[in-house]
Amino acid sequence: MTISEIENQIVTEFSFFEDWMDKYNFIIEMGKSLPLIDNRFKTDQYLITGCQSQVWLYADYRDGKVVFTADSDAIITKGIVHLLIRVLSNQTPEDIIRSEMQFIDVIGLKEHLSPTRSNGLVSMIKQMKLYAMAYKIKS
Amino acid sequence: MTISEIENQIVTEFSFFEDWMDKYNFIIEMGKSLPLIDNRFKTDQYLITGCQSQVWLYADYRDGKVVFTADSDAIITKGIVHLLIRVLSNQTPEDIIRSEMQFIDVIGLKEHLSPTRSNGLVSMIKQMKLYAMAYKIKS
Amino acid sequence: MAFPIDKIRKEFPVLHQMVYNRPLVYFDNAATTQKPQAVIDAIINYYSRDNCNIHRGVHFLSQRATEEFENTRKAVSSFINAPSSHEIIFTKGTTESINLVASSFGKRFISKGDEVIISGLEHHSNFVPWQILCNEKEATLKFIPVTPEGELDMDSFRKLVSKKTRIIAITHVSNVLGTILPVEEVIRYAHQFNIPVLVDGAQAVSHMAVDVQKLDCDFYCFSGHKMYAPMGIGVLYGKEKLLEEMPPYQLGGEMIKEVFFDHTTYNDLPYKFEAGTPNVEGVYGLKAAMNFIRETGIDNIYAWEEELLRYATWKLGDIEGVRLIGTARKKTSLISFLIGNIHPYDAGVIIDKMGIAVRTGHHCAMPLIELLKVPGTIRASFALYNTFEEIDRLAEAVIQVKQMFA
Amino acid sequence: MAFPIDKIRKEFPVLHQMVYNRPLVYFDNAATTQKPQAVIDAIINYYSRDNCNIHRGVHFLSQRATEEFENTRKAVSSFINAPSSHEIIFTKGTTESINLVASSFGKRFISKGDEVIISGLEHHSNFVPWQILCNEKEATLKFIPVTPEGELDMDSFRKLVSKKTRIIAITHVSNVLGTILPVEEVIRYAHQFNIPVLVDGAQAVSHMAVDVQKLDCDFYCFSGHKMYAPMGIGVLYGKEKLLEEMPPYQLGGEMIKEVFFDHTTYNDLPYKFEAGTPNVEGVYGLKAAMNFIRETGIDNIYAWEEELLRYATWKLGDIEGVRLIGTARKKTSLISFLIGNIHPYDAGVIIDKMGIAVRTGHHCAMPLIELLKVPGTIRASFALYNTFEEIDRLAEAVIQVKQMFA
Ligand SMILES: Cc1ncc(COP(=O)(O)O)c(C=O)c1O
Ligand SMILES: Cc1ncc(COP(=O)(O)O)c(C=O)c1O
Repeated sequence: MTISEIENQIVTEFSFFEDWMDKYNFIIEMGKSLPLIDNRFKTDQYLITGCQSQVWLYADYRDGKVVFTADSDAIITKGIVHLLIRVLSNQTPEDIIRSEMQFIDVIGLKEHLSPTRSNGLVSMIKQMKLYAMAYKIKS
Repeated sequence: MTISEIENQIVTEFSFFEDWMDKYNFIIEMGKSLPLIDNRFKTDQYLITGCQSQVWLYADYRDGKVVFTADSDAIITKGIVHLLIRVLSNQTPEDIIRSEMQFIDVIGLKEHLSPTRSNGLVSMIKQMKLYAMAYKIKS
Repeated sequence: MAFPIDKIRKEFPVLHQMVYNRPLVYFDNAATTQKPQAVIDAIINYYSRDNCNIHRGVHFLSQRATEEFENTRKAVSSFINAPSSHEIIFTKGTTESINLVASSFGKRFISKGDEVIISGLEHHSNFVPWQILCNEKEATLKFIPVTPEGELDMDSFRKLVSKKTRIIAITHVSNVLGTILPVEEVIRYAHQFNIPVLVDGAQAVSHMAVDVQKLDCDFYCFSGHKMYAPMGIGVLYGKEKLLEEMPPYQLGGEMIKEVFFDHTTYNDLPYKFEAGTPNVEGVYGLKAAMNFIRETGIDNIYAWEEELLRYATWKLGDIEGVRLIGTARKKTSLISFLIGNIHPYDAGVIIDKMGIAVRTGHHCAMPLIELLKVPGTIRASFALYNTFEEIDRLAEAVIQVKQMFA
Repeated sequence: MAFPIDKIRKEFPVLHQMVYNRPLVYFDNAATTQKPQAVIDAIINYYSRDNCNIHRGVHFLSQRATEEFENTRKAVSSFINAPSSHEIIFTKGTTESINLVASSFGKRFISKGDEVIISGLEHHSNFVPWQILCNEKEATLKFIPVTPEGELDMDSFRKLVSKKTRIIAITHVSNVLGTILPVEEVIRYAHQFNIPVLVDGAQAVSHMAVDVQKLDCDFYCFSGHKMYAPMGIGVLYGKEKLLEEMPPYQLGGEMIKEVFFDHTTYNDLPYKFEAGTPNVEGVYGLKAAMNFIRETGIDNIYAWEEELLRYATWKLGDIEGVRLIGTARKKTSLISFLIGNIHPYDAGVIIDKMGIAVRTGHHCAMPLIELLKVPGTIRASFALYNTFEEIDRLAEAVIQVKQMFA
């Protein structure tokens, strides 16, 4: 699926939720089901520090596509990380670089991506794009 | 005359003025007629710096009384200096130290003695009392 | 007399708003307090009538505002019972007050090999300035250890003090745990060796009566915005003798007496330490805030807040899985806690959605958080306008959090 | 389009009051400007709705205020056309902005034997920090001479620049004479030798369009309170490359990334230079002030003030015995003068009694006053709300002064 197809899918999923609590319960579930990053990569080298929650991010390159895995110490952060990975993992570097990820706003989670949330997510997206750029140059 | 007699006299003089302009004209005249300080004493040693106008003050001690002479580069300051000297010169150190000079307030010139007026008058009064104290100790 | 909580709440316009369709509960008072209408009115009045640059102006507005400004300095000195108003320096906040002392006292009194003592409970603002000063001067920074309850380890403190100690800087109240430190005892001990003590009063002044002469502290620092006054205004109290010996900090404006091409002479205290156009608005607001506190009565405030603390401690402590962080005997109305193994950020997001403003994280005290071996805390800090019902709402939110992350 | 002066005056509540039974004429705008209702309303709104401590809070209020705070940073960068918003640092005013650079740039880049150049026209705030820095570092402070008209002597300037010059700090507009300095020319020359230039914009930003990219200055400093914004807020613009290399100034709060017992790492730009709780209220007010200026149009303001200046110059210049101090070709709307041999303090007292606020004295620029060989000046400085009728009133007051001291 393309990035925008996945984005649409997520928007549809979220459209079923009536209130914030259902939405957050879903995010928490997403957090719990995030495919865990290989323990080898849960080191300082792959750590993105937010001041409240931390994110570990690893990127691999397979068949012209970037594959991300990640983890976080906070579940909600992890849930959103999972959403981001669903959208951006297994995409080409070009598509990742071009992506704007409007869906975050549409499903009402914009505040988590505010540079001031200090949960590491903004830096994480920046880092994902940097990986994509690096792999684009390499290939 | 005692200090409070002179104060009363000045209050009476000022009671004749109908508006601020007459009052200030009078102060300006007082400024012009201030008996000048001996030029010998118009040196840095006798200078009291306000940030806008400056005051030179000299004190002599004769027959148990302190005699002040002074000058300023601004006429209005000089006028008020003249009033202060009328009140405090030729008085005993004790009386000078005790004086509160309420008349300044009564005649409506209080603002000139505000510590923020930067015209040197506040420091001048402090200096006059210091002279009085010094002469009291000496005698 | 019953505490007039309804009347007081009416005076704070911020409190009367909905957040996510619920009435706002504001429990982030240790970060900044809300402002009563009297403070807002003082600002409006200032800008609608008195606004001008003060001190050197001869004109009417300047005269009027200068008088109010200097009267407020006197009011501050009676608020903390300082011996004289020229020992009161207006700054932009606690951080600046401490930086001023670290820089200026440091220049004059700290050299290679000297020692500075702070505690493990300090806010970064009373930590990093001393750390950097010590680095620059090749001096040593020492830390008073903290007990598991969150109190100062006084025995260790006494052992830390040495002939090389030049200054001790400690907080009056911990912003993470609420612990009220035994500053009087620290000061008495330090003064036996003629060591001056700086007290960071940011978390104290809105909660309890502060008497700098009784404490006998050498410096006392606080922020207006944490005591119902506007932002951008703070206070440094310092003993005249020390302030006189210290070089100025920032340069320019009213702090100058005369400038020549080759040198400059400085104004007297307190102006020597007040560079640039002062925040006259902030000073007007500070005065209104002090009046508000005085009229309410600091002892009444203390009593009300103590009840809030007791209730919250009981209510939250009663929820299974809630762990209270910091259990000192003497505390202000602040409670730090964790819910099971739930990350404070996760808890904070959900509590926020329930219309309650708490703070989560390290509260600008990373070394303490490290000592406590927690990933941060959830902190609810109370002010005089908070209520028992609001604490009930927090307890509900905590239970909700537990359920969601079960 | 005619300048909507009546509408504008209505927006400034301070102007509508009597002083000594006369309508106030406020000509002390170079000291501080009055605030439009929109700025006062922004403050009321802030404290009645949004007030909180920003950046690290997860809760709703904090989120909302942080967004507005950071949006204002962007608005400031477009106001002065800075390349990016992280080059905008909020300070408490021009004096602090300059002290920050002198201290921090000084630590990193100034050593023994180096030279710093400023001009003879500087306000103490852009004079004393460099003087003290040079003293401490055993560097030399050099002065660009001023012509009798009050302009920079550019030939001498070029000769002053040497291989040892590390920084040049000059004002954009003289606060005593109104001279607009050829800062672009100074910067172009300095940059040939890779010397950075700091511009003190305190007297510029409310009067004319400022474009830091066009100027290509390395630092630009200004105060909110001189551009219709609240007190206690100011700006430092700095080029990223330099700011990155400079050590932090004050320590504590948001400027920190991580603190350990043995060391500290700092946050990125601009936070690295913003220690302590920022003045969020001031930032809200600054935004309203910039909006006000934008809506009025800085070019319209410039045009109106230029007419005021021309009229005042003609009107006062026409009074026998009045001596205008500073006759540069390019000036902002400010006029310094003396009346015969009458002391400025004397004149100021009488002008005040006539309900007119002017400033008298050395205007915090003693070295310039010394150069000009005057005991100070009387300064009338205009803002966008001043009128021709008010200038007539000043002229009457001047004639009154002449008569009284004749
Ligand atoms: C040219 C100039 N520079 C600096 C300053 C200092 O500004 P502030 O007092 O707002 O820090 C002023 C105003 O007083 C000024 O006119
Ligand atoms: C104990 C303590 N010290 C210092 C500070 C710093 O105060 P401010 O940010 O107002 O400068 C704070 C508040 O953040 C604090 O809680």
